Amino acid sequence: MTAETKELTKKEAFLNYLLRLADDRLILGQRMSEWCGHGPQLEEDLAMANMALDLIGHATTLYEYAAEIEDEGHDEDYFAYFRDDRDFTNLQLCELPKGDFGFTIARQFLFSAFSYFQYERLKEAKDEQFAGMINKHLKEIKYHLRHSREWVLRLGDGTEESHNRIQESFDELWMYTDELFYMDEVDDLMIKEGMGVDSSEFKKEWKKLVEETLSEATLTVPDWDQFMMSGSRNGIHTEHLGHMLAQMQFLRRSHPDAEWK
Amino acid sequence: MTAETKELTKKEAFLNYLLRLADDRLILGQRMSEWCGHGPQLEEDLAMANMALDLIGHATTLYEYAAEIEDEGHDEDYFAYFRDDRDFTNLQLCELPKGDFGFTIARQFLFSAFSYFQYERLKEAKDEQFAGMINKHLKEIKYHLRHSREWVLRLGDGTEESHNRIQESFDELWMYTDELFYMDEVDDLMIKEGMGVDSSEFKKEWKKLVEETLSEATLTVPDWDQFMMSGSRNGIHTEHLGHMLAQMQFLRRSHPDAEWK
Amino acid sequence: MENQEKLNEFQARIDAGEKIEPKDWMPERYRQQLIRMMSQHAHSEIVGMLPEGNWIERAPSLKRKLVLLAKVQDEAGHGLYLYSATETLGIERDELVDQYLYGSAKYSSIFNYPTMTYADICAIGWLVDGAAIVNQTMLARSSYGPYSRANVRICKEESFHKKQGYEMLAKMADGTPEQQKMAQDSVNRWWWPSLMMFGPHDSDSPNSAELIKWQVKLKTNDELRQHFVDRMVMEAEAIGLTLPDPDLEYNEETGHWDFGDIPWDEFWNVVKGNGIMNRERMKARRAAHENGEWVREAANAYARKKKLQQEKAS
Amino acid sequence: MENQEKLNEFQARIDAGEKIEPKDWMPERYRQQLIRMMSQHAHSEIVGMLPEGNWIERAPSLKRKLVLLAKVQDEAGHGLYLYSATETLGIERDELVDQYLYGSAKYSSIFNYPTMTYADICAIGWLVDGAAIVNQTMLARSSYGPYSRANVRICKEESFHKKQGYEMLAKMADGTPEQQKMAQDSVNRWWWPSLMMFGPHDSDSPNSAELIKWQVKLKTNDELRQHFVDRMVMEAEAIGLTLPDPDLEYNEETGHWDFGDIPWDEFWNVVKGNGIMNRERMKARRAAHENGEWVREAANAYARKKKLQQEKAS
Repeated sequence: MTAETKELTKKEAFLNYLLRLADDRLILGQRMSEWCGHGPQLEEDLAMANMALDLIGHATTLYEYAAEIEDEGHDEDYFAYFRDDRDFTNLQLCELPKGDFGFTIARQFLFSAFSYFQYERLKEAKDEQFAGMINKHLKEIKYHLRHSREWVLRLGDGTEESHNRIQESFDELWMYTDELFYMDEVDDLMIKEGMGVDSSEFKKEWKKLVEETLSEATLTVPDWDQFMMSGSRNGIHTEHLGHMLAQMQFLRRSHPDAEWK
Repeated sequence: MTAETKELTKKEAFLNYLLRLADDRLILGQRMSEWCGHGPQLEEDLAMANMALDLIGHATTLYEYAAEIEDEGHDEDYFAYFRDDRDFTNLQLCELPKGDFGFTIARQFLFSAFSYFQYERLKEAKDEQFAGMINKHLKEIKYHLRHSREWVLRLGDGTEESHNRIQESFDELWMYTDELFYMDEVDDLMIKEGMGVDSSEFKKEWKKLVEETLSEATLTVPDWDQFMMSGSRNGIHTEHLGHMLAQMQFLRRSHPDAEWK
Repeated sequence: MENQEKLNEFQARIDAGEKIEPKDWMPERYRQQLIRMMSQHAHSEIVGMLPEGNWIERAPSLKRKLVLLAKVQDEAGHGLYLYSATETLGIERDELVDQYLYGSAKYSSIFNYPTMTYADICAIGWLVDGAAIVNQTMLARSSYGPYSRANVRICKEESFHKKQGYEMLAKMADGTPEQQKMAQDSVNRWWWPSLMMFGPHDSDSPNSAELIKWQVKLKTNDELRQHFVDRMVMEAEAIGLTLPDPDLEYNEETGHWDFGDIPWDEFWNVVKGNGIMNRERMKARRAAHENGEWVREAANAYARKKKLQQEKAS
Repeated sequence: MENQEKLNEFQARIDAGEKIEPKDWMPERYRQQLIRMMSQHAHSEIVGMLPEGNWIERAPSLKRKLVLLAKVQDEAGHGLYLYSATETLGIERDELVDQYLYGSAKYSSIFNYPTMTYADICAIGWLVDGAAIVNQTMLARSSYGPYSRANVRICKEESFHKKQGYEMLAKMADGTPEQQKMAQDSVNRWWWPSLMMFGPHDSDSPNSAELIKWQVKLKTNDELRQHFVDRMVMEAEAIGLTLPDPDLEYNEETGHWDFGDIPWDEFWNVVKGNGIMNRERMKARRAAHENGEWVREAANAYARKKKLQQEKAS
């Protein structure tokens, strides 16, 4: 009963890297799209549909490239519709139920801030096609960051109720933030190849942006030293993901031979 | 562009009759099982798991018999897992989301009262196997009726809050009650063959039981003459059913070749 | 009478094909009719997000998910500029929203039917957006400037939605047996409701004459409906789907397709709020509004604070 | 000292294998330890409904749905009679529930792991119920009468649950490649947590000696764990699944299976409430309790009214 570990190839690492990026965006976009028609005001229905569209659009492009890299005849839909929850490598942060508007905003802010720093570096990746799509998505990420940051300020420094609500959301989300900076041999190899980013390099900057925003929003920064969740990059998830995938994949899986594009 | 109608055979009618009975019970049982671990007190967790078990158990037996009658090599799971929402003929009443405890109780009471009168007559059906299972299930239906009726009294005549809540539930449910008494050529043929019941025969009794119970519970009987929903026996459903089926059938459909019994 | 003079002048402008703009004089009744129509149009765009939103999570491919999201986003956008256009008539959006959530304002009753299968999304794109386009193409020439311009913009996007729905429906009609069945079933369910979207027969439509006189509408309900039917018969045939009306027949004399009796009982029932999803739609919209109150309050409080700070600083 | 005399007498009864009954004298510390253990056992049955309830809707066959429902129903039943048994020690169920929902009372931390796949339901039946049975078989001989009898009853049902889980897991291990993968993956994830169910090493278990002296427990954590491992190794082999411990090795000398180091860091983390589902479980149970308050109040109000009516009538 011994475990053997094979050396990770560059191709495998890249595939994994793309899937992690894509899974985050698909799952978060799927959550965001649950707001459709249920937003607090029409402008936000529009903004949230827009962000969902961006996120799922980014995921689609990343999956397409993953299919190309994998080179086994799959298409982008394969990764979204025919993998199980143990195969998904999205952050637990992204799969948590949408909560109230404040929760959605707080999560989007934390995630977009991370994506921003990550993409700012990733756009220099030594793979033209990859760097190209990252660069293209970055513009939209900046909008997500600005939009969610503005709402953090409004809710934090709005009324007593909104202050308390979004404070509670940040408190709840905190233990899922450490995973943003998780790195393993996939990252190591990608960094070595000039294709990945070392997230520890911008952790300080990210923290600073988060802390300054929360402080400007008159919010308390939760304890960074609390227990932090882990495991999602290896397919460990909350029970929420399975239910989401059941809805998301049901129709497609029910008709495996049908064409839906 | 003309629509042709084939004469309904006895076999088709019986198959449909069994499926309608079974679908009601599976879908209602599925809703009831959502209470698992979320009941208002432990005794009710037990009671609701028990009722869900009965309902889904009855559905299973009915589907088994349906498979036998149909004689096309299907088993009971086929009917539960491989039909789409347009194929399901359960009452809309059964598919509505579980609501609060009062809603669940009010629905269960209306449905159990109907089942009670229906099964009291169906147990005389001229098909020994069918009559036998009906007779067996009747005992459990009586318990469901007693249990839900007692709770209608407690909630109706309990506190002001509970009174208002369950009153609202009955008000909401009312427009789904007419379908209980829906009859078409399937029923006609079954009645002719001595296998079905004419529900108009006991509509008065059912109404009386419902009205007396609501009155004893100090509740107002909603308007019988309001607009009433229809269509479910022909596969017309609310948007809720599709989401439920996605969860219910997902795993099974994802692995069509796997054995799960 | 000065009023009659103004009215004549107004009518002359209309008859000359001029657009009426917000600052222009207009009869109170004209204003009220427009508020009713435009806000109903806006509410419909908003409620319309719900039956479609119902399938975003379950869309069967990433592409279809994106298409649907973009469509719903457009609808929110339409809602927004229709409310803005209505506000030019001197009424606030808050009041309009209040009228439809808690008052008697209506939205298109088509959205009280459930989307039971994914094919319904395609059928809605084809039939419901198709019917809406017929209507809105006319409204793009409406006498009220802001409404006319809003419809020009809306029509462009709706045409795109219709095309996407039609194409996917065509693919399904040409797909697996299950897809074909689903597609035909959707058309069977959505055909009559889409005909009802044009409203009652002209003979039962009391507002029509006045609206046409004012060129708010340029055609009657029955004219629009006939135009729609003629077009859809061809489009259905082209993709091999059957319209569920045994009385559909080409009339050589009129050059139009005759069609069967519309189930008006159902129409009036659904209009009265008895559609299968009516209560759910209102519940969902009210919940969205009420659950969002703290958010809107926070945004207002924040804006006030910032304004105050700026004033102090300057 | 009378107290010491009583203590000696009490110990003598224990040593003679007599059962202690509710009305008998018992040391306060004995009572407190039992309340802690028994209520924790009860809470665990209740919380245990959640990870399993998570798969009732999605169970892959009607049979498996019924099996799972029956199991969850049994667990509610166990909870009920364990609370009753605990109440014989002079504490109300309300207070116990309060202690675990809002206070410091614990439940088995195994339930803070998520059930990610249906195979987890089978693995729980086999490993988690399997571990529980080892524990409860011992507790069925516990010195406190009501607890002992409760465990006799529980064990019978748990054995059935374990059998059902094991059988389905065996079918999966012998099923399609996907089923096999799912089954092995579940065992990989649940193996170590199930070993942790026996609690810390004897050396880190301060209560053990006292509990054994009083025959509340009859064996130490490590003894029970070893018993469990020996059994599971055989059962895993029988159905072709691998236990995720490269150090598992039969020890000829002791006649037992040696096993690797338990990840105690994880154990203590989960005990401290840092399991992946810990917060969700507490949220779900608190919500159930709080959302059910109006129901319990109504039932009480109704009972009072009825009592009053009866008193008036008589």
